[in-house]
Amino acid sequence: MEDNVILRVATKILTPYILLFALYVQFHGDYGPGGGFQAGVIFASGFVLYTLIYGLETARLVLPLRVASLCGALGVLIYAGVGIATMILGGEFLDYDYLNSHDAEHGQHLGILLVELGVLTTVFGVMVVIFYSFAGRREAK
Amino acid sequence: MNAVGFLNYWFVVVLMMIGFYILIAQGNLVKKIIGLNIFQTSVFILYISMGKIEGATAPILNSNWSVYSNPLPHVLILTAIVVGVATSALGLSLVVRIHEAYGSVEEDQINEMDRSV
Amino acid sequence: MMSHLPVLQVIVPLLAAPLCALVRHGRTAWAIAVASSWVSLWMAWKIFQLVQADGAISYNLGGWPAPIGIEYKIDALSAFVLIIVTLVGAVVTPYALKSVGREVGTSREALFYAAFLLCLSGLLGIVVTGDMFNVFVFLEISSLSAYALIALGRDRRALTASYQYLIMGSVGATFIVIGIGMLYVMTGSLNMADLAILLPELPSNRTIPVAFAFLSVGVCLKLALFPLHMWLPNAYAYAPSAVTAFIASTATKVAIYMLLRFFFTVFGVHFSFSEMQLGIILLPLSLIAIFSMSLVAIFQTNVKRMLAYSSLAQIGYIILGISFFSNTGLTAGILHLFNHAIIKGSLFMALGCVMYRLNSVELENMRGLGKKMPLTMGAFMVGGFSLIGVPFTAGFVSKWYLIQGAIEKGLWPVALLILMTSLMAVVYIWRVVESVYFSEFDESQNDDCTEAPLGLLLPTWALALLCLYFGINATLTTSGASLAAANLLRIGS
Amino acid sequence: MSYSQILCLIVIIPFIGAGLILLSGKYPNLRDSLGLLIAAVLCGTVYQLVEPLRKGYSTEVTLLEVTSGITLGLSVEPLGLLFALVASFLWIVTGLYAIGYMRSHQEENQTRFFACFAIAIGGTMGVSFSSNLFTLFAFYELLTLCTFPLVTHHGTNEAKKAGRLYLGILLSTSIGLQLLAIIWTWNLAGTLDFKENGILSGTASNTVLSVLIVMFVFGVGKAAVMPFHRWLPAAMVAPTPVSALLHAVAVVKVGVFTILKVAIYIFGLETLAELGSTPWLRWIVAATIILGSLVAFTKDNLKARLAYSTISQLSYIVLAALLANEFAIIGGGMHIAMHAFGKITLFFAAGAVLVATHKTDISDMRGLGRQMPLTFGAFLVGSLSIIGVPPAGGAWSKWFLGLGTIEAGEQGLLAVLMLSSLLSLVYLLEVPIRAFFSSPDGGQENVGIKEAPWPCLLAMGISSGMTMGLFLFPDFLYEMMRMVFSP
Repeated sequence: MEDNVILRVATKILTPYILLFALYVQFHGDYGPGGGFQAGVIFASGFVLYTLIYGLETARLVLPLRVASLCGALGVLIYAGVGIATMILGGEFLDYDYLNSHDAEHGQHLGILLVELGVLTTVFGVMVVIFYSFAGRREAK
Repeated sequence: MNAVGFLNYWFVVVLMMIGFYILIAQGNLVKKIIGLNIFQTSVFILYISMGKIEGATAPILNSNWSVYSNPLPHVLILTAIVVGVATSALGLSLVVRIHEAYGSVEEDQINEMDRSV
Repeated sequence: MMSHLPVLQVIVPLLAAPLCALVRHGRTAWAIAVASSWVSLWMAWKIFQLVQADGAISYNLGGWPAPIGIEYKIDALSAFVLIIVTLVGAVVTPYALKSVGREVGTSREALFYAAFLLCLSGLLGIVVTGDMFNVFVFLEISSLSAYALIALGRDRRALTASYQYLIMGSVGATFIVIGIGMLYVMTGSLNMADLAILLPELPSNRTIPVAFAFLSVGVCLKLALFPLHMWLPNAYAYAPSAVTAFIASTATKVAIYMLLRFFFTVFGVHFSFSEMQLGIILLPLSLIAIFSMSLVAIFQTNVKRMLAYSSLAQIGYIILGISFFSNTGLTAGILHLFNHAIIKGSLFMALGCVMYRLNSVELENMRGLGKKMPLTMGAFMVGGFSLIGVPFTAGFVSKWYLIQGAIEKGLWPVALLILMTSLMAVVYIWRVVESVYFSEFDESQNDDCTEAPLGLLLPTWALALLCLYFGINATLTTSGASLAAANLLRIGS
Repeated sequence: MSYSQILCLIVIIPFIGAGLILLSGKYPNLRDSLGLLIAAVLCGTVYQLVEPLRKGYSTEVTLLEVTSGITLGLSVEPLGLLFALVASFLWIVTGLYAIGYMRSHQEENQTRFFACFAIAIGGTMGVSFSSNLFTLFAFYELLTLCTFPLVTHHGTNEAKKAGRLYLGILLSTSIGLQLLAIIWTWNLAGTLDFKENGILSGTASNTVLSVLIVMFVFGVGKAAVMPFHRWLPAAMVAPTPVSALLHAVAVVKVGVFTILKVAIYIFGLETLAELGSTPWLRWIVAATIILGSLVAFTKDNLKARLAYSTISQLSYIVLAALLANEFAIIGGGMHIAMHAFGKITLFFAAGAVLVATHKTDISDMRGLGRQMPLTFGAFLVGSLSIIGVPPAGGAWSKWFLGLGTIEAGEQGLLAVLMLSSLLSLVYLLEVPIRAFFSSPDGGQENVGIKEAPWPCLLAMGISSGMTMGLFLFPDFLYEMMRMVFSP
C-alpha cells in the first residue's frame, strides 16, 4: 500500500490525532470514561495504522521492537513502583492517599494517573509487540 | 418473570453454546481459537448486562441523575477482555509455531503425524 | 515491613519479572529470579509463622476496607500452600540455570525467567487473595505464562500440548468467571468472607447451584481431575524439565487450593457436601482417577509421561482425602499437597538431570544408568519410594492419614483400594528400578555419559532430602495441615 | 555405655558394615575379613543385652517421632533377643560360608552382594528389637527391598522373573493386608506399641478382631502361609548363602516372628484364643504344613525341596502363635532357633554339593556321600533336627509344640504335626541315603569330586555342631522363652 498516495497522506495526518486522542482518553480516565487500557490500545492502533501503510521496516525505525517490549516491561514497573512508593510513604499497597502529604485527594488523582500511565505503557507495548511479531513472521520465514 | 425478561441471558446462552460447539467440533486450530473467543465474549455480555439498571445512566457523576448503572462489572470485564486478548494472542502464536513445525493446522493431521513418529 | 508481607509476596516476583525482561541477559535474569524466589520463600516462611502464631492475616489493598476493596487474606491453609509454591520455586530457579540453558537456548533465557516469575506471582496471588475476581485474574496470569513456558519444550509436541492446555485451561477459567459472575449477581459481593456470610442467607434459588456447578467444573479442569485431565500428560511430558518440575508441583496444587477455598470457605461445608453432595461426586471420580491413571502409568515407555500419569493418580489421592470432608481426610489431602509437591519436584528434576546428559527420558535409553549417574538416580529412587509410600518417606505419612480417614468413615473398600494402587505405584517405579539398576548400560549410544553437574544435582537432592526429612519428622507438615483442615471445617460449619 | 545405646548400636552396626563393605569393595580380602569382623562384633553386642534382660531391666529407646503417636522405637524383650541372637550368630557362620562359596563360584558383584546382605541383617535386627508395629513394618519392608538384589543376583531373565514374583507377593501382602491391619489396629487401639497382654482386647467386637488376625496372618507374607508361599521357592534362584541365611533364617523368621509378636503383644494370648476365626486359621495353617511337606516330596531339585520344607516348618511356628498358650509359644520360639540351625545346615550342605559338583538335583547325587562324607553327614544332622528326633535340637521345640496342641485341646493338630514329621523323615532322609548307600548312575564313579572349600566345611561343622549342642543344652532357649511369660 506504500504507493497509494491518499492512504499515505491520510495516515500522516491521522496518526498524530490518534495518538493525541489516546492521551486524551488516558488523562480523562480518572474522572470520565477512559483509562489506561483503552488509551494503550488506541495509542498502539496509531502505530498499527502507520505500519500497515508504511511497512514494517519503516515502522521499526520509528519504534524499534526493543523499545516496544521495553515499554511492556516498564509499564508493570511503573504500576508496581507506585504501589511500593505508597508503602514506603506509610500506607498500604496502592493507597494513593499517601502520595501527597498535604491533600489526600490530590494523592488519589496523582496515584490513579500514574497507575493508568503504567497500564497505558504496558498495553501499548504489548500490543505493538504482538502486532510486530505476527506481521514479521512472514519475513522471518 | 417471562422469557423475554431474560433476553440478555438467552443471548448469552446461545452465544456460549455456539462458541463451545466450535471449540469442540472444529478440528482447525485457528477456528478453535475463534470459538474460544465467542465463548468468552458471551461471558463479557453476561457481566456487562447484569450491571445495567433500568432507567439508570452511565456511571458518571451528573447532577441531573440519581440512578447509575453498576460500573463494577464493566471494570471486571475490562480485565477479562484483556485476558481474552492475551489468550488469543498466545493461542494464535502457538498456532503459527505449530504450522511451522507440522505444516498443518488441522488437528487430525497433526495427531496423525504424532502417532506415526 | 512485616505488615506488608501479604502483598509483597505477590509483588516481589511480579516486579522481578519485568526486570528480567528488561535486562535481557540470561545470567542476570537468572540471578534476579533466584533472588526473588528466595525472598518469596523467606516471606512465605515468615507468614507461615505469623499465621501459626496469631491466626489469619488480612491486608487491604489501597487502604480500602474489605467488602469494597480487594482484600488479601492469609489463613492457615493459604500459608501452607504459600510454602509449597515458594519452596518449589526457590529450588527450581537455581536448577533452571543449567537445565534451561540446555533445553531452551540462551537467547530466550531472560524471557523464560520473566515468564517463570510471572507464573510464580500468579500462583502466589491466587493463594493470597480473598477476592473472587482477583482469583480469576491471577489464575490467568499464571496460566498464560504456564502455556508459554510449556511451549518452550524442544519437542514439537510441546506446542500442541501447550495449545491443548491453553484451550482447556481457558475454558476452565471462563467457567470460573461465569460462576463468579453468578455469585456476584446474587449477592453483590466478590469478597470471599463476605460471600460466606451472604450466601447462606439467600432464599433457596437455582442460580447458586448453577454457579456452584460452573465453579466445580472450572476448578476440576484446572486441577486435572479425571475425566477432565486430558491436557495434562502431554503438557508435563514435553515441557522443559525445569518447567515440568515447577508446574507439576505447584499449578495443580494451587488449583486444589482454589477448590478448597471455594467449597469450604465460600460455599461452606454444609452447602457443598450436604446440599450439593459434592462428596458423592468427588469420591468415585477420584477413585477412578487413582486406579485408571496408575494403570495407564504402568504402560508408559517415556518416564516423564509415566510420572505425569502418576501425578493424575496422586491428584486423585488428594481429592479423595477432601471428599471425606472430615478432619483426618482433609488433613491427609492438604498434607499430600505438600508431600506430592516435593516428591514430584524431586522426581522431575532428577529426570531433568537425565535429560541433560542423555537427551532422552525413554525408559529404554535409561538402562544401566544407575552406574553412570548414581547420584541422580539415587534422588530419583528417593522420590520414587516416597511416591510408593515406603515408611520414612514423605509419601508414607500422607497415605497413613488418608487410610486413617477412609477407615474413620468406614470406607473399607476405599482403604483397600488405596493400598492396592500403592502397589501399582510399586510396579511402575520398579520398572524404572529394574531398567536403571539391573540392566547393562548401552555404551554405543552415549559413551561420555557421566553424573549430572552440581548445579542440577544440588537442587534435586535438596527436594529428595526433604522427602526423607518429612518422612522422618512430619511434625511440621502434619501440624500445619491439620490446623488448615480444622480452620476450613470451622469456617464452613 | 548404657543399654539403650547398645540397643541403638545393634541396629546401626550392620548399616555401618554395609558402608565399610562398599568402601573396601576393591580389596576382596579386606572386604571379607571386615564383613566377618562386623558380624562377630554384632553378635557380641547382641549378647551384651542378655544379662540386663535376665536381671529384669527394661531397655527402651525412642529414636524419633514421625508424627504424633507414630514413633520409631526399639526395645528389648526375650523373644526378640532370642531371634536377634540366632540371626546375628548365624550371620558369622554364613559369612564364613559365603566367602568360600562366592569365591569358588567366581560370582560377580560380590561387593553389592555382601553390602545388601549386611543391610538385610540390619533390617532383621530392627524387626527383632522393634518396640511397636510401625517400626516393625518399616524394617520389614526394608528387608524386602534390600533382598531383591540378592535374589536377582545372577541377573538372568529367570532370576529377574523370580525377583518380580518375590517382590510382588511380599509387597502386595504387606502393603495390601498388613499395612491395612496396622492402620486398623491404630484406629482401634490408638497405639501401636507392643504391650503385655496386647492392646486390642476389648477395643472391638470378636468379629472385627477375627478379621484383623486373618489380615495379619496372611498379610505377613514372609511367613509363607499358603496361598502366599510362592515367593519362597522362587527366591531359591539366589546364591546359596542367601537361601541359607535369608530364606531359611532371617527373612522367613522375620515373618513368623512378626506373627508371634502380634499374637502375644498386640492381641494378647487370651483374646486371641477366644477369637472366632482362630480355630479356622489353625487348620488353614495345618493344611500348609501338610501340603508343604507333600510338595517337597515332588521336588527333585534339592533347594526347591528344602524351600517347601521351610514353608511347612514355618507354619509350625504360625500354628504355635495361633494355639495361643504358653507351651505352644515356648515351642514356637524355640523352633525359630532350632529350625534355623537345622535348615541352615541343610542349605550349607546343598550349596557345598553345588560348589563341588555343580549338581542341583537329588537324583544326580547317588553315591556322592563317599566323596563328600562331611557334607552329607552335616545334611543328616540337619535332617534329624527338622524331623524332630534326637540327637538334634528340633526334638525339643516339637515336644513343646505338641504339648501346646494338647493344651489347646486340638488333638487333631497333634496328629498333623506327627504326620508332617513322618513326611519330612522320608523326603529329607532320602538325600543322605542316596548319597551314602547307592551308586552313581551307570556304575560310573564320581571321579575328581572333592569336598567343598574349607570355609564352607567349617561353617557346616559349626552349624551342625550347634544343632546337636542345642539338643543337649536347650536350657538357655527355654529360659529365654519362659521370660516372655514371667518377666
